[in-house]
Amino acid sequence: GESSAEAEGEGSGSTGACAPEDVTLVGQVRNQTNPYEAAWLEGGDAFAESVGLEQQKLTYDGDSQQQQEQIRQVLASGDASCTVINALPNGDSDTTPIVNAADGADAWLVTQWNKPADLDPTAYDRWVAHLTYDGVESGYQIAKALFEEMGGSGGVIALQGILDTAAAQDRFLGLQKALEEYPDITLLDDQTADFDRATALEVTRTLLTQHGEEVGGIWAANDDMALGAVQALEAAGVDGVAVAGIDAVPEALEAIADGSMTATVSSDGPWQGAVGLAMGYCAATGELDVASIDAEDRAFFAEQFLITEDNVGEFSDPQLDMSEFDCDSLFSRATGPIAAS
Amino acid sequence: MAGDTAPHAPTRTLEPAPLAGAPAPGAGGGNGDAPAATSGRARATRSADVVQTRASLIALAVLVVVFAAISPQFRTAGNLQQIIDAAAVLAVLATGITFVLMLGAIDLSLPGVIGACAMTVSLLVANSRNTQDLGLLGIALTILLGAAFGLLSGVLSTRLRIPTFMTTLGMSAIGLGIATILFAGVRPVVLDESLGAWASHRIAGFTVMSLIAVAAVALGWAIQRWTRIGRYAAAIGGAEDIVLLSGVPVARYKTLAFGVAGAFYGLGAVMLTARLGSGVVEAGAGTDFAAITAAVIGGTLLSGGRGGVLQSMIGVLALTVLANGLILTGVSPYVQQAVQGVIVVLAVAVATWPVRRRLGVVK
Amino acid sequence: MTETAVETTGPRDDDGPAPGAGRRSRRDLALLFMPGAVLVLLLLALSTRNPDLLSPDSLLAIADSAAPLMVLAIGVTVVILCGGIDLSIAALAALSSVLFALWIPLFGAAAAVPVIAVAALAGAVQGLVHVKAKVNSFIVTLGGLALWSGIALVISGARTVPVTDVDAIRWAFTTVAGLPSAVLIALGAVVVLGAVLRLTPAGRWVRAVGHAEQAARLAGIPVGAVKVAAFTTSGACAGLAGVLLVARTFSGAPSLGATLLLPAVAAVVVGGTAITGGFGGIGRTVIGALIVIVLRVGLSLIGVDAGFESIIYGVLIIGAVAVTIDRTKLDVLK
Amino acid sequence: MSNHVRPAAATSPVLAVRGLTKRYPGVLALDGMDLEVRPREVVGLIGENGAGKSTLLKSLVGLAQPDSGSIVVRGEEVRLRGVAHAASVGIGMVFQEQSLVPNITVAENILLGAEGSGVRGGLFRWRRMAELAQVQLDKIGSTVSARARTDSLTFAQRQMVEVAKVLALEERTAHEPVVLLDEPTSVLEREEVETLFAQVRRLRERASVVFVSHRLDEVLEISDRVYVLRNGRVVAEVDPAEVDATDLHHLLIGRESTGSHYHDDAQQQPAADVRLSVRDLQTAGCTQASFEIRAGEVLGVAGVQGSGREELCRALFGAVPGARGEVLLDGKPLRLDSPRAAVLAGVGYVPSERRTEGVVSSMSVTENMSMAHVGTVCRGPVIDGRRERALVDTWVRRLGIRTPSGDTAIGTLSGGNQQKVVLARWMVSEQLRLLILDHPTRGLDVGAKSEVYELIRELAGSGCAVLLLSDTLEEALAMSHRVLVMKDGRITACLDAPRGGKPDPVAIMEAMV
Ligand SMILES: Nc1ncnc2c1ncn2[C@@H]1O[C@H](COP(=O)(O)OP(=O)(O)OP(=O)(O)O)[C@@H](O)[C@H]1O
Ligand SMILES: Nc1ncnc2c1ncn2[C@@H]1O[C@H](COP(=O)(O)OP(=O)(O)OP(=O)(O)O)[C@@H](O)[C@H]1O
Ligand SMILES: [Mg+2]
Ligand SMILES: [Mg+2]
Repeated sequence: GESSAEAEGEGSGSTGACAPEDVTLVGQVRNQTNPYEAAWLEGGDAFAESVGLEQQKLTYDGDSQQQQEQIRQVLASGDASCTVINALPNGDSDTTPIVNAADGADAWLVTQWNKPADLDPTAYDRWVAHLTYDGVESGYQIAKALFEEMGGSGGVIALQGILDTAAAQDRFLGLQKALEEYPDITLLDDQTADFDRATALEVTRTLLTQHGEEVGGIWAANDDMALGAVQALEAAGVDGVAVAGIDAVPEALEAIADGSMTATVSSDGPWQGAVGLAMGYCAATGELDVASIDAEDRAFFAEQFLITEDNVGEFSDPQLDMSEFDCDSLFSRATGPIAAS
Repeated sequence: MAGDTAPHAPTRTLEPAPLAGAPAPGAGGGNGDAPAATSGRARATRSADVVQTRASLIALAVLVVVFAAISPQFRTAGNLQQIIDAAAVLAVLATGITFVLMLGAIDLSLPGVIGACAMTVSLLVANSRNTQDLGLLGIALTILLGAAFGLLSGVLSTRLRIPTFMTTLGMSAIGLGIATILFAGVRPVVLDESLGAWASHRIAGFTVMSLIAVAAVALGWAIQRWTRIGRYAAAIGGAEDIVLLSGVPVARYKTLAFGVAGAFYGLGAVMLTARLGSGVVEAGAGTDFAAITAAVIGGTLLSGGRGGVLQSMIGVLALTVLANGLILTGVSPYVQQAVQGVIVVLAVAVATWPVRRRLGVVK
Repeated sequence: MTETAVETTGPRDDDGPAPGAGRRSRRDLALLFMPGAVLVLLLLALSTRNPDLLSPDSLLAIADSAAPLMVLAIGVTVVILCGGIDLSIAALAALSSVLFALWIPLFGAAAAVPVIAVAALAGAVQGLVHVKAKVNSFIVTLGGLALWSGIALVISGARTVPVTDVDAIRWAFTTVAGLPSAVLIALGAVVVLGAVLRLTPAGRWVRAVGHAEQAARLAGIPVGAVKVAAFTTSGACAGLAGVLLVARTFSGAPSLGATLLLPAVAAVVVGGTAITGGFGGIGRTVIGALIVIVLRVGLSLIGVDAGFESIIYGVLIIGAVAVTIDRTKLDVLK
Repeated sequence: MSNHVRPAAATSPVLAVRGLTKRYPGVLALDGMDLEVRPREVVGLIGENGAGKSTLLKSLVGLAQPDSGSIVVRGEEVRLRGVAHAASVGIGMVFQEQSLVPNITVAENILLGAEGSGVRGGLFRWRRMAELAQVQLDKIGSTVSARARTDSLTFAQRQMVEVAKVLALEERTAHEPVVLLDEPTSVLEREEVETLFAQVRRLRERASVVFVSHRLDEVLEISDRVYVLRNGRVVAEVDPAEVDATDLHHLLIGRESTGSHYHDDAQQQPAADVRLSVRDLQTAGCTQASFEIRAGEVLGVAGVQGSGREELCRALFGAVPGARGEVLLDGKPLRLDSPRAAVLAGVGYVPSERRTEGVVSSMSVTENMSMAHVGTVCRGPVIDGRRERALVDTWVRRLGIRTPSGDTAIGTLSGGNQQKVVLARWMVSEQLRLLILDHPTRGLDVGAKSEVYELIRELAGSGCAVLLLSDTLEEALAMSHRVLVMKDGRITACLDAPRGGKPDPVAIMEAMV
């Protein structure tokens, strides 16, 4: 690890000394209206229950300002040194203020998915870790699965996510990487559908009119858009177009099971919801010394799983394995440090 | 004094009089934005009305011609079907909101109402979450739920005398809350085949949904033309205080207009659900602004009393053609939104330019 | 005949026996303080579930959270007062945040000045289109919303633009005498704008235009200029809000603050300003912004499920408006 | 002329008002009012501005709730809850063109809220609607099409529709209706007044009418009985056959009318220098107008409705888009594209439409008065509250404006007082060089009218040029030094009207039509 962690520790060290019952667990996601984030919060609940606590669930409706306001308010109410926050920052830009606010209030923090590249957890005492998934990798994996399904040749259309998010950009990079490996596949068009199902439906329908028969596959940056595309194909009465997405929402799994989708990638929402709280909880109670965590694990890519027809059965009813949240096995899913981009 | 012997006297009736004119109380509210009421000024307003509708049509035609010229795909019959299909939901929503806009009120409750109705319908018809299988009855109940939301917005606005901006904004939050509770973490997938067929089955090249939308719009137009709800909504938008002075129970008819609007939102939610294949809480996100924009582009003014269901449809088509055309002509996704915004303003500005001087107060 | 209408649209007098002049003004007074009372009541009610909410730190955090919203809301108040609406404020704030982040390397802390100037210019352009082409302000600013966010997306390369020189924005996120500087900046904007509206003819002009545009025009009030100025002010406030947002997130982003539009307009209405124009003011909006923020954050902290939270928010915000608005000032309810 | 055949005095009244009292903040609008209306008679109601006439009528249709006293309809005391309730007991009010919805058809307007068989099974039957409305229109012999959109009608046509609408009351009650007319003639030309009076006489065959007007001759002409109101009370009940306008005038304002109504003796010779010179002014409704006004001169403009005189005036004030022409004010060109520029150049304009164009009704008297020349009460950019109050107090006193205070919303004042505030708005400026008055005495009582005339004289005396569009030809002749006559958008004559040598109205009428 960088030495800065130790150097900056002034009184509030990197090891907590909270009694387990004094710990406050806070899980914050965008909203509870999609399966992925709902599952995340459930994972958090399961972990909290396993240590005899309750998770305070915050949702901010995809509204950065509201997220900041909530964080500020959680931290402003009294002593926050035993507060653990497992947050999903709305965008890269939202991570810095969350980290600063938590740091200022001596709260324990785990962030997921979004972080500016130059912001490093090792520079902080109580920002336990940032975990995310390699978007390039997920975009690449589903692209490959898609191309294979298409027999290695044909035209694809891409549905991008919200353009100014890292997730959308990385996943698209992954697609491009795969395209290089498959010279017979052509990218017919790429459009944004804002990670949104209804938008994806409209965009896909329009693109189908434009490219008609040429379309052999649809690459979507998330499952919602993939499902919208599936719906559009059905409405247009088009058969034999392969569709792939990312997130492994239950409907996508069903779609893979019945063959209307080809692949998706699972990040395991329940695990994310639980592991973030577990990291903070272990740190707060002193069982995990943040300073001694391997620097590579302070900001890491977590393992993700490509789901296709072959293995979809294993994922359809995810169960949390509580042993993964023991204080000494928290980083078992780390696949490597986040590459500085 | 100057020329008594004009070759011909001023044509007093041929041309609409400009703003200046005889005594003219804007008959409506104190803001003076109600349609002016002198003969001269009124004629101006009315012709502005006609010109505006015609201009919206021209703007639509121009969009179609430009896109058709640039993009061969745009010209295909398949794309025409696609445009109609894509416009279906917005058409139904815009029909609903037109009733509210005619009153001079506004409705921001669509995201919530649609969210709640989408969850409701997906849980009432055959679905993956429970054992309900009400079929058509479920759809009818959902439309009723939409109407109930509308009525509640109307009651709250008229009885508590709160601006509709606020009641409907609050109602949207309430609807989203209900939707979230119904969602309970698992999206109900619609298994009902007949509902699924709305989006996939085609009759004469058009999806069932498009035909339902056409029927709904026709129904909306009929309500507007032949029922008290529709006619009074227009009158209330024209001059609410006067309608009140005539002894019409204004609050009741405003509430009913909101109820009708809500029913259309309910139907819109059913259509969205059929299209998406499952109950989605955020199905209605952004539909409020889309529906209002469509209505306004068509010439249904926010100040009330002007426009109508058919005018709003011009706007719906214009917006749909624009979205479709921008994709087909290959405009970069990064600038599509900006281009769309500019075109909307330009279209309205160009449409009103010839009559701008006669428009009087524009809010 | 003219009088007939005045009388019939005048204050409703159906509340029983005639209120004496004294009682009437007490009612006015009550209405004046109602938004404040609602705010206090809300805080007290929420604190029964979460007592920490009333701690000084917590209250300051609420004020701090409210700062950007407040700045946005006072700007749009001016537009609403003169009878229009500005839907572009949040998008303009986002664009400003991007510009600010991009320009800090060039201008340092002073980048705020050109940013606010550009935002004001954007507002002025919208105002001019509205006035000259007579396009409904709803449409103009809706187009503006799309355009400004599109521009923000393009110039930021659709990415978050980090602020490299944090010292250049420190002035906007430190504390001065125990108060967050953002709160002081917001209050400064409130005081300046409030003073202009209260002490100079500008305030009357704005209200006159909002109440009766035609009468205002014929009294020689420069109606077009007043409207353009209102949109310019709104734009400038959006610019300042964008700057404050950057100081909060240390970066500018094309979607930063984009969700603040409806809360900002809600703040105006909850404060008691008539959405139809003419009646209301900056002070009311300040309280309105605080009410909205307390509702937004307070509710999520008292530990109810997201669904119920949203329902309670909807009910409370309708309830808040029901008690804060002065119905005698709304001739016709829209 | 009506022949004043009284119905038998014994007939019991259809409508009686006993001790009616209504208080507004700071004002006692009705102070124990007593009066009655008998079957088939026309009751005239006169009184100064603010005497309580409108308040009384509003109480009678349930729009104002009296604080005490009773309203007795056909022997039964009622507490009227609103217009619909009043209609159900047979009382209806003509609010003038104010009460037609512009964007719907004539038929809908006439039947609004009481479509009867025009709506069956919840659906409008448009043909039936038209028939039903036509019945009402036929009653008054109107040729308006029931299917026309209301805002396409002319002003006079709409007035007729209004009357037809009130007559539709008959269909709804078993009784003969009581029709209340609040100042229906104040915006009408003489010809239209005649038409209206014909309707009223016809109406008397089947209804009772209450008629309010500030034009005493009209009241005498049409009424069977006249009540004189002052300060919310009936101060006299007179038989029109036994009094003349002078007597009424005396009763009305409580003192002898002082000399000439128009203050003829105060008319002074205008200065020689040209204040305003207009060459070839051109608008859509007014062509090639050329004329001059000298400083201190009152120039009257006569013409029938639609002659373009109003447009001419508005064009000079910069309120008509697209107006062209060479207009010099004191030798300097005057911009025709903005009222603002006109105001800054020293032009003032009092519009005829007080409610929507003259005042901002929910703003205070003070704000309305200082609106145009707020600069005069500013210190730097800041309004000096004390100076402003002083100025307003001065003018309130000088013009005798009746208002509880300067902070009162102007909309609650009576029409006359509102008008005085609008006049004061222009008079506060020292630089006022041209004042354009469009029907400045519309809706004013005789006392207030006389005061306004005096003000006009005073203004002219101080060197201000005045362009005057009058309610009546008589007024135009009496007040002006010269009279322009317009017809179909053109100036057809310009007549000198010196003191003592006023031209013959007949000559002017000829040029007008
Ligand atoms: N809604 C109101 N609020 C407060 N004061 C009012 C209101 N309506 C009328 N008044 C006051 O009541 C008094 C009587 O007014 P009213 O309108 O009945 O007079 P009027 O006889 O009709 O006068 P005019 O001839 O000018 O029409 C006036 O002093 C007026 O200012
Ligand atoms: N473009 C036009 N072509 C023909 N006639 C027009 C045109 N514009 C206006 N007019 C007519 O010119 C007239 C101008 O009317 P205006 O109100 O100025 O008359 P007025 O003499 O002032 O009436 P009043 O004396 O009753 O106020 C209107 O009646 C209108 O119909
Ligand atoms: Mg006229
Ligand atoms: Mg009156």
